[in-house]
Amino acid sequence: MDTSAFQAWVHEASLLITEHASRLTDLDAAIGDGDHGINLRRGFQAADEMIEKSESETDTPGAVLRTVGRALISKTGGASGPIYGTGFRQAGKALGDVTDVDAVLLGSALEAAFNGIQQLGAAHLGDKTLLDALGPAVTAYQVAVEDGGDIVAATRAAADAAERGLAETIPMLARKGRASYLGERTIGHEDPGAASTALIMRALATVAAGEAS
Amino acid sequence: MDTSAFQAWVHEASLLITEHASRLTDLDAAIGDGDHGINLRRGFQAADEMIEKSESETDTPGAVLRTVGRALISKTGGASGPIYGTGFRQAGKALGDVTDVDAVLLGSALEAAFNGIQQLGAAHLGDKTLLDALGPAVTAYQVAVEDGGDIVAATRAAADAAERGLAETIPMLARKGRASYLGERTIGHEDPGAASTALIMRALATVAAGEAS
Amino acid sequence: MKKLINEPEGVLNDALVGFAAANPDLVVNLEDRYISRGPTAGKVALVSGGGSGHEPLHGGFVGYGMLDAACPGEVFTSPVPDQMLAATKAVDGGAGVLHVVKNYTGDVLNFQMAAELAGDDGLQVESVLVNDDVAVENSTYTAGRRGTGGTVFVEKIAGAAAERGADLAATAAVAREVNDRSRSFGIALSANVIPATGKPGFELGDTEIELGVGIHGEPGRARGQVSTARELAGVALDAIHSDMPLSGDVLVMVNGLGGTPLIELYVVYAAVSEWLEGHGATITRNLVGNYITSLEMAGCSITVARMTPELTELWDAPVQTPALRWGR
Amino acid sequence: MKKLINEPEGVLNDALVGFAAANPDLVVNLEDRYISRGPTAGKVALVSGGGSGHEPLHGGFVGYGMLDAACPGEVFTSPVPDQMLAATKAVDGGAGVLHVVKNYTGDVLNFQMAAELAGDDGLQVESVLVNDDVAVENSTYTAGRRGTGGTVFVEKIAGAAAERGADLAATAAVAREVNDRSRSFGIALSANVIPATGKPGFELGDTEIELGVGIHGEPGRARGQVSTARELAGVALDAIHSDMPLSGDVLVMVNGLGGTPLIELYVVYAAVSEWLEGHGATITRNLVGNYITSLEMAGCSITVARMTPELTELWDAPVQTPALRWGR
Ligand SMILES: Nc1ncnc2c1ncn2[C@@H]1O[C@H](COP(=O)(O)OP(=O)(O)O)[C@@H](O)[C@H]1O
Ligand SMILES: Nc1ncnc2c1ncn2[C@@H]1O[C@H](COP(=O)(O)OP(=O)(O)O)[C@@H](O)[C@H]1O
Ligand SMILES: [Mg+2]
Ligand SMILES: [Mg+2]
Ligand SMILES: [Mg+2]
Ligand SMILES: [Mg+2]
Repeated sequence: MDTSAFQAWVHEASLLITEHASRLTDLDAAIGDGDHGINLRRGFQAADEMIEKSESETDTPGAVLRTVGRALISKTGGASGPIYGTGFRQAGKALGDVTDVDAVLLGSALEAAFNGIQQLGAAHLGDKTLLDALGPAVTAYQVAVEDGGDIVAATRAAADAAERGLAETIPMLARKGRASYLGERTIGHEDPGAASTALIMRALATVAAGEAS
Repeated sequence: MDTSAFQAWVHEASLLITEHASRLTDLDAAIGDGDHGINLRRGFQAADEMIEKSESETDTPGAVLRTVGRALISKTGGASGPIYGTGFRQAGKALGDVTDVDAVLLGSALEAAFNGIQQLGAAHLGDKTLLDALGPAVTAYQVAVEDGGDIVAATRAAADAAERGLAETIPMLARKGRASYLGERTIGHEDPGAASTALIMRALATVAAGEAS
Repeated sequence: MKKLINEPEGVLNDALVGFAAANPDLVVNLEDRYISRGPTAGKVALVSGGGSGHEPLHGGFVGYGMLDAACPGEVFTSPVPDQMLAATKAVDGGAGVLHVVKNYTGDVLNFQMAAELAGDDGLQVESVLVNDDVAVENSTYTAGRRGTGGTVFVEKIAGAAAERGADLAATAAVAREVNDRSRSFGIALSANVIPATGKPGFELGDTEIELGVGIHGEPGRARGQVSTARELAGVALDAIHSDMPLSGDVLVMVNGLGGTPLIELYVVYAAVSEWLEGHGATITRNLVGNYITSLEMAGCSITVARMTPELTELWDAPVQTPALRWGR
Repeated sequence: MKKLINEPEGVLNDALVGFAAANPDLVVNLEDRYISRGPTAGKVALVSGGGSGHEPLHGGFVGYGMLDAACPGEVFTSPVPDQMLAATKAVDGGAGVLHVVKNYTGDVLNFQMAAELAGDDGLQVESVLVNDDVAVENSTYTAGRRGTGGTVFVEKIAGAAAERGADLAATAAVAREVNDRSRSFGIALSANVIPATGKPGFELGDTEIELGVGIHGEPGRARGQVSTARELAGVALDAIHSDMPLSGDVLVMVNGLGGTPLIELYVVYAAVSEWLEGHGATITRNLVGNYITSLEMAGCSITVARMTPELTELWDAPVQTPALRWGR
């Protein structure tokens, strides 16, 4: 994937999140404070705009992701702003200044995102956060690559796994973030951050498959 | 009517107003501030209690009515407190210290009530106030007496006229009291004060007829 | 109806017990039902009162530089003459007592009786009527305009005049001047619920609002449609401006009716200040917050007073009450 | 949804414009989104911030004796590090900056990033976490307790310490002490509506209430039934008392969540003071009113802090902010 493919990912993610913003917000209203979709729409639209404008600073895949990370941090707010921002920044750092990213390198970037978020937010798998979508996605991606899959196959596997991970957050009891205040009452609901992660991974698979809008 | 009949009137009025308090309040909610029934129930119950307790000061019909007036002023609040309080006080004054009140004297007392209220509140007939029930009641009472009717007949005529007067407040536009703020929006509603006046006059007729509970 | 109360009949008493506990420097007479700061010898005393449910009005304005006593009636029901008489006697410092009366038939009649009784007892009492609400039309043929937001201005400014030693006539004159220069207009987004009835005073559709409401849960002069804060501020200010042209220095209050969050009041204040600037008036002083409420009604009222340098000086004078404090 | 706003996306900006117009003595930076009183040379600066919708918190507490700057986020959304960094730089007087952070993942992470960035730029920054809400159970396994009413106490008392010349470590220590001594519990009678979504955060039946709510419209720890103010105050105080036994001198706040009339808060305060008296604690200072709200949510929170003479002295120290003022 080259620089423009990463720019396309951000654009596709922004479109998907905008399209699903009210669903994300409704999920957050059930077990949080009802702003997740609004937050991410604001953040991703800002990131997408920043990518379009500042071409010189985003001339490598890594630079694109680092810029997205900074934009998300500066514009999103809430828990998801620093969390997604850190994820994208770490992924961008992992890409260095390579201009064409292969399947293996993209795998390291996704892993770096996971680790960055894990370190920042101190959540564990099973705590009902976006890690419960991102973790399975990273694993599925790597398994696919090890099995000889290309970027198209691996990102599709990641997106599918993120959606399964999202479904698996339903019976979980939230232990991190705002939802944790509700304790037992969080059981039976999807985690909003896991839902947005599934969308972002789906956007990646779509772009990798060359099917982006 | 002797002292105990006047005491019975107050008691009967208190019962009727308590029974109809929520209707009076609903009428007031439509074109006022929704407290008329609450106000009058508080006032008349206090008056009734005061009459029961302070026997020595209420040993004539006039003293009963003056005590009721003072109690209403001290306990009711709102517009209706001073207005009904003044009405009863003026009626009580008109009775002097007569111990058995005949039909003619009762008529003067009712007229004194009307005049006292008219002077205090400066409302005119047709302004959609309790005067629009009390005025017709006083007139009907006096016509009945002039036609040779006794107290039973005259008070019944008065009560009937008060009820007709109440109905006639429906198309009126309020020009006094809190309802006047609503202007045109008061048309189509009974005036709450006229409704309570109709109850008080009905209580008088019931007691005069010896049918009180 | 969901309310933080015990029994509906006990609301006023319970609230007074709480107010007394929260304000140990004030005297709360539960028997006679008034709040006071005691008499100040030689000073004209200001006594106000009215139905409860408008808090902080009036009890929250008792203290140095403002009221000497307040008489709270039952919720939305004017207090009775006995209360007013007791309060008047309690705060009389020998220089006379000014009754600040909002123009409602009930308040007027009850205060009138109290003033007569106080006069019989040898006290010197003057009354000033507050009637600033421009939403009431044809007021010459009716009970007249209501007293609403202007009351806060009258109590603050006349209170400062009295504190500075103005005599009864002069204090009353200042109060009347402030009233003459003040105009208000209220807008409700929802009705309130009186504890004793447990029912809303009116029903509004999802997009309906009441224009020209008072502070007692009664419907307004007209029903309108939801709109932007900017447009609603314009409706209110147009009504005020066409009654009393606005220019020069003005004191403005954007007042919450009880159920509207402060962030919205600031949005309204932005619109109000834009409108006034556009019309050549200068806001020199302001209040934004809940000062004269209507229980949990959502909405706001806008009050504007045309100021003179003297009135601004009195506005700035120290005030130390539960709800308004500055300068000392 | 009926609100006094223009466009939902513009609420924060419009409110800041209004706040700026209403408070000409404060600096409102619309670009970088912070409210400040500028730097005070040699004084430790206090910066706080959080989602909007809690007004007067935090902007209403900027001024002499309390905060130096506040960073408002979008409604119920923590502000971003850029704002915090800009505010931190704007008020640094050379003695360091204390970040007062309510314990929400978003606030914590954003402030943490801001502190790192400020550190990179050579500023001395300390952070103190407010987490006073006893409604959050099992807090060691989760994001921990929320910061709610105790924030007002921390900002007031640490602000007074800084004003008196305490250095950064000492100011932070006072702030942590106040937090350690403060506990809160909230009760909601209705949900609020975020302007951007236009929908209530939860639905309650006619007799249902939420026990142990925070200030963001999220449901509480448990659903309960309407009851008397006395009983509900007991529920809140029992929860606080079993977490931090109450005795001795206490500072109490009965805080309205935004949609509850002041008269009801006094009814609650009466119950609270009765309960505390019965348990041998003495209320030496109190606040009754809307200080940390949740938009138009009906309900209240109760915050109690166990006081020392030193803390009471700092509480009494002069404060001059839009929402809290005394003593100067
Ligand atoms: N400590 C954490 N680690 C990872 N993800 C988290 C953490 N805390 C919260 N989240 C994610 O953030 C989401 C909520 O984001 P958002 O609603 O935008 O922020 P806020 O909770 O501040 O309103 C949650 O659904 C969860 O997936
Ligand atoms: N000036 C007046 N003269 C006669 N009756 C009046 C006058 N003003 C009001 N009323 C009567 O008082 C009634 C309202 O009483 P109430 O609701 O108890 O007082 P308030 O209006 O103060 O809430 C009205 O329905 C009307 O009949
Ligand atoms: Mg959220
Ligand atoms: Mg009424
Ligand atoms: Mg009334
Ligand atoms: Mg949030």
